[in-house]
Amino acid sequence: MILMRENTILELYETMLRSRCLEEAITRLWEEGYIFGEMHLGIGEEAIIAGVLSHIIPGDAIATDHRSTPPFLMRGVDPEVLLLELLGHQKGLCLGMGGHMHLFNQELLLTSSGIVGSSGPSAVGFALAAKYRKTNNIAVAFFGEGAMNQGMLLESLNLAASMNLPVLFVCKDNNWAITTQSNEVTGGVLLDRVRGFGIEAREIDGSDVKAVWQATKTAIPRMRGGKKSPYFIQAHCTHKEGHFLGDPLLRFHRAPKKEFGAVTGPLTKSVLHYKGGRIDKRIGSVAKVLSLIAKSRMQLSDSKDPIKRLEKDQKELGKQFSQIQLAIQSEVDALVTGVMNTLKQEVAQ
Amino acid sequence: MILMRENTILELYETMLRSRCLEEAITRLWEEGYIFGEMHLGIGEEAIIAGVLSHIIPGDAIATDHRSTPPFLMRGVDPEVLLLELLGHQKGLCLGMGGHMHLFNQELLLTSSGIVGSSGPSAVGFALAAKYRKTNNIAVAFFGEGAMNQGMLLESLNLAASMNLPVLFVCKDNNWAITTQSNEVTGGVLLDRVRGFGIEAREIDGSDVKAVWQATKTAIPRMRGGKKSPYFIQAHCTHKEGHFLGDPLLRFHRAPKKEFGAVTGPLTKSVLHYKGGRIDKRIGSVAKVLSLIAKSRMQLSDSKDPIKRLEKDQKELGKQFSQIQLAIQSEVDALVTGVMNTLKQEVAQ
Amino acid sequence: MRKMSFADAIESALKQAMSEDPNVFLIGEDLHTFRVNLLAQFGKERVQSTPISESAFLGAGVTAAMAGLRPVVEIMLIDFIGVAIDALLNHASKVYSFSGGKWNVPLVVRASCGGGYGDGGQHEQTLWGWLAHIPGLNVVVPSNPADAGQLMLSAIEADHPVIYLEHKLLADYWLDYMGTGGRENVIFDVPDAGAEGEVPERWEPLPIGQAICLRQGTDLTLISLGVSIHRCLEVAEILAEEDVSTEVIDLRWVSPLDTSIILNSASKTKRVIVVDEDYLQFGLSGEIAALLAEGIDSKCQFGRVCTESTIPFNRNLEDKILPNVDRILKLARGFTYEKRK
Amino acid sequence: MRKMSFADAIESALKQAMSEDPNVFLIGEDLHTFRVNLLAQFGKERVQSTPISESAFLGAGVTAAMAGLRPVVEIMLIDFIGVAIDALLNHASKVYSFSGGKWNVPLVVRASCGGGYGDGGQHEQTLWGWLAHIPGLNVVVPSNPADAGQLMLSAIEADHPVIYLEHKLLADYWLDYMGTGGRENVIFDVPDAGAEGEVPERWEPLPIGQAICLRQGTDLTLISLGVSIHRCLEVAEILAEEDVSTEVIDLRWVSPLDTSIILNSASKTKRVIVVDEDYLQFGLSGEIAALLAEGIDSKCQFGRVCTESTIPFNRNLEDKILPNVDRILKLARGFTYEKRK
Ligand SMILES: Cc1ncc(C[n+]2csc(CCOP(=O)(O)OP(=O)(O)O)c2C)c(N)n1
Ligand SMILES: Cc1ncc(C[n+]2csc(CCOP(=O)(O)OP(=O)(O)O)c2C)c(N)n1
Ligand SMILES: [Mg+2]
Ligand SMILES: [Mg+2]
Repeated sequence: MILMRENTILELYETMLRSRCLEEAITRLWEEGYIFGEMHLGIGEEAIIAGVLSHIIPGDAIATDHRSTPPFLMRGVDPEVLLLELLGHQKGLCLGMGGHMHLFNQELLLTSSGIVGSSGPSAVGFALAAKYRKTNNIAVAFFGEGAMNQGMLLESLNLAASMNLPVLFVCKDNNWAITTQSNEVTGGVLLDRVRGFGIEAREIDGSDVKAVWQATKTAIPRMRGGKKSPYFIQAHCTHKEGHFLGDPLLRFHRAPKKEFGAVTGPLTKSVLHYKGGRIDKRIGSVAKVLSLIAKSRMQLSDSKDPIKRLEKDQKELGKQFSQIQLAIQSEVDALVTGVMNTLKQEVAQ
Repeated sequence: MILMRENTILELYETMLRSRCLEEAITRLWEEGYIFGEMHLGIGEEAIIAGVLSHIIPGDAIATDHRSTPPFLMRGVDPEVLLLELLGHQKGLCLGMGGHMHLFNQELLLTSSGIVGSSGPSAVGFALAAKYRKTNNIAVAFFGEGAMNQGMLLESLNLAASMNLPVLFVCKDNNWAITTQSNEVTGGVLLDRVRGFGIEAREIDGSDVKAVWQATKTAIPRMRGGKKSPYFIQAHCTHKEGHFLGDPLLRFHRAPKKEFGAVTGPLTKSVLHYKGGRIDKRIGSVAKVLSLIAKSRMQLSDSKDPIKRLEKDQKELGKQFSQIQLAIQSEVDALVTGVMNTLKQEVAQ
Repeated sequence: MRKMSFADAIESALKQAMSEDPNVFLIGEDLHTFRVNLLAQFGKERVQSTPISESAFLGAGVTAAMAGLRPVVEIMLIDFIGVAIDALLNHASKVYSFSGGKWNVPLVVRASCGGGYGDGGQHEQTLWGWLAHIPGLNVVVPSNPADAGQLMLSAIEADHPVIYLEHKLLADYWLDYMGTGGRENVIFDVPDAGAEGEVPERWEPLPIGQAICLRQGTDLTLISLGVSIHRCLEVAEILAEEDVSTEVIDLRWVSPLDTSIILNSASKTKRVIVVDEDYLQFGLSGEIAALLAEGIDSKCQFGRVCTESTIPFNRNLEDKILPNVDRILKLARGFTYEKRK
Repeated sequence: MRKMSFADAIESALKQAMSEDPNVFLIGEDLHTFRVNLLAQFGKERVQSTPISESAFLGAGVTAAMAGLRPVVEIMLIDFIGVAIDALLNHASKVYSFSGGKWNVPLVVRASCGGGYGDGGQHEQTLWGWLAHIPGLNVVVPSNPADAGQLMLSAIEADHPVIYLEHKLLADYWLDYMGTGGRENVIFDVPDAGAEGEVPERWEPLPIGQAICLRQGTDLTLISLGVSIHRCLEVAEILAEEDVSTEVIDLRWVSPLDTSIILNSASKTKRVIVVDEDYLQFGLSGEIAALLAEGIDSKCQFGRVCTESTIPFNRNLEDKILPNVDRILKLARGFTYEKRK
């Protein structure tokens, strides 16, 4: 066990918090209608991203999935151009052409994609390039547990293993894939599956940034040297905001009257329709869905919030934490106000 | 251990031999230029196919790969229409439209495909249909070990496992995928990989028809009842004819002068070219390829021939075997002569 | 006649089909919530949820259909077909031919498609012309509730693979899911007549490959489908005031194409604009040009308004590159009309 | 000038490119044997063999290119792209646009294509028009050794994804591998001028998107590429005897299309036949029709000879459904030529 220095903890806290504050601001902007389309947040994943990225060196590459804002931010992309991109602005990271699921940064070798599972092959390609050039760089793939059933990701595990490529596969496991409980559609045990490809794999609590930091602190440097080989981390986490902003399952909890009202009519009609399956099966099906909605509520809980958790675990740093909080919150507030003012001016012109 | 009756052994022998004789005839017809395109044989796989298929009942479905002739024959397709199909004749199984990689038979629920890995999803679909209809039928997927790195096959393992579908996955492992030694491009151990998907898996010697018969004799009935779930068999085998008829690796052994003559010129030039990689690496690469060619020779050996093996193991049945041999050989000869005569008459007209 | 939303019409037609034919079932990701009403009525054997394994479950759908079932396989967004298209390219489309015409694949692939709500280039494609390039596949794209329900029946009853594409601007729950997210302050250009409309009391299939003329005209033919058909109708109204009489044809089916309706209209108007949300090059608009070139003796004025590049995230840019009223109008006004000379 | 086979020309160009740019490397299945000469010269870092995992290694090729390398990813047969096309459809083709034009993907995808040797419908497709439908991808199809080598250089030097398709009837080792298998008693209709020919001493890239006029004529334009171009040249010879002067254009690039050469020739001859081994519908032939309709003022006679269905296994049927001299001739003879009137 490597001891973490206080500084490191504070840095991680700051990093995670900045990401959180920015995504909270994004939430407001989305709710106000300034951000279009789907908006998947990384809220709840900050410990995983921050813990992994703290061991990243120049030249390493990161392939992310649809929750790309936190890794882009934490890897060093200017929060302003990031925010402008999500707003579709031509001064954004990608001139407003990409949006949050299609963020790219060539200097930092950062990619994202809205196609589930594609970060696997993407990271493999970066690792291949690093090996080809005989650097000691690695590539990281971030993806969810739902992606573990996508063929190209499975293929990429084998490709990395059989070609001895320095890929760190990071599975951010919240056990949800949109409205599906992943354990119900996934055979076997994920870690066994990964080890079956000849890849070393380890499970950690992804809400504990120290655990993530420590696990990768040993794993990543090992991947850089000598016989390069992939490594796999399954890090458990929750998404307070559900699958994406406006998640219909969570809406049931937030505005139960409105949402249930819209749904129960057709649902009752369907259950009672004179044609259809056996009535006990029908009721069973509906019960299942209702229990799913109930379960989705658990995501709202703070108990697995990585930031709250760090605050609790490191009570003795409370004072420093508060200072950081103040600083970050005002930093992000200023950023958002600035950006939105510019935007409004532009519109006014 | 279930005891095999003598009758069963004789039946298996007959089945395997008929397939062998037919494919030997196909070899001649191909060599004579009557069959077009690639021609992948199942010679060497007969024990696997025969062993598995002896436990198949009406309504079961079989999805095969590019080595489709033996399973089609052994499942009961008329050898004449099969042969006519390979010859591209309009009286063939598929009116000459399919050819050996695209054989289909609706009555027997038999499919084939030239796309590596596709028999996995195909078998899953048949098993899904069986479960949907609440029959006790199963579906079998035949594929090679090379296909175990193809995403859709990996996905289909998970799909069968998570949906509890009665799919028997049969991996005919000859450790070759065209000119690639599969163990060199495959991470981990195949059985572990499969078990990692939550599927029971077992390894057997695919040249031993009794082993195959026995393994599936217990596994298949179990899949039919109660909680339906998939099962996986890794059955080792060799392909005497290499990847396909005219396999270039094997041609080196069969006509070494001719083949080496054509290749060594450009090869030496490349090794000695003043531009390129470090010379030791170049020579290393060529050495690797030469050793590959050398290794490919092993396929020519009879030691893993399932038919020879059965004859050796069951010496006491020698007399019956010879009788069967005579009968099958003349049956197939008559068939081929008949078909070819008709063909020649048609051409003459 | 009853009124229904586009999405309800599809659901209603599926209810009818599933009630009447026990072989019809649905399979795809998240169906237990996305198709919760059908689940409630028919139970989970008929509405099956899957892992994120499109190539496995689409491939499985092909053989399930070959086994005699009538699967409706859902690919959430047609953009995701990229991970699974082998099942269509090399299997579903070819089994009938390979088997010498002896084995059918009565498969329906259902997916949402189309843009106009700011989701970017990997989530807003239509790809219908791309899919239709493969012989052996039919592709259908309804533009209003009545067609949506009827064409779903046509797709289910067809004995060969049909890809059924529902546009996200027409299907309200998709738009809520992907675009609005419960917000009341974002508005998209949803064509009313496409999102809601009268539907028959009982669903009957429409003939495969039959287009419909939605507006008669003599000077110009606009050929389109999906959401864009509503843009065309709007353009026709405007052009009417400019004394251009516009005919508007809703193809409904990309494949098979209704050649005769196209040729008849073009022979009459001698001016054709194809408005196609799919990519411009090597697709539907070109195919129609070829039909005209082969089938009409005199020269037709021809133009096309299509998507010419990867769809940008920025909403303004997006609206500009998708077929829109302005682009169609501009092209149409650039044509020469005899009576004006 | 030296003489070379089509296959040797590609290898020779690759040798030159790999000698001069250490970033160029090859990756794909069985390359240690299929590209043994390149392996022998450059070692296994530059010639990497993979498992049968097209979607993983093609996807990896995309990011390897984004990291600044110049990968040539081999998909053995273009038919197999179905299992991996997401990497092209949603990634390789779109990164440049998504990144706001800041990040290039200098990827080459090399694959064999085409039929005429009896391998059936899953192994003989060309799919070039299908691939070209996706904005952001270029597709190139050489028809002779000189072009094969030069266009390989063009593909490697391009800063965006290029799909390079080599026809199996032209590349002798493919034909030996898949068709002949060392036999001397099977013969295929290999066009001599395509399989072997003069090549430059040193390989230089040809301009991207530049077609070439292989034969001048005034009455009829045949537009084609790949093997079919040789069928067209044969037809032109025959038609010459019938007093029809035929122009033959080898497109080389499906995308970008050389619009001006097409329009210039068509304006002159007023008769165009597209001969395209890819599928007829929603593809290259239609795109050319659209270009003509948009770009030429008077009516052109237009026809197309393409593959209209899944390719049958039976050799006779196969030869009939692939574009061939008879089909082209029949169509060309059906056109009306003024001087004959
Ligand atoms: C190939 C593909 N299939 C389906 C989708 C739709 N989709 C987007 S996110 C998602 C769930 C992903 O689950 P997981 O990988 O666990 O990530 P999470 O959202 O939980 O972080 C799905 C199914 C997609 N984008 N791509
Ligand atoms: C998707 C796909 N990729 C590549 C090929 C080319 N190919 C045909 S057979 C084969 C090797 C298959 O190896 P294996 O599965 O072990 O079967 P075997 O031939 O050894 O029986 C390959 C790579 C193909 N047909 N399909
Ligand atoms: Mg998840
Ligand atoms: Mg093998």
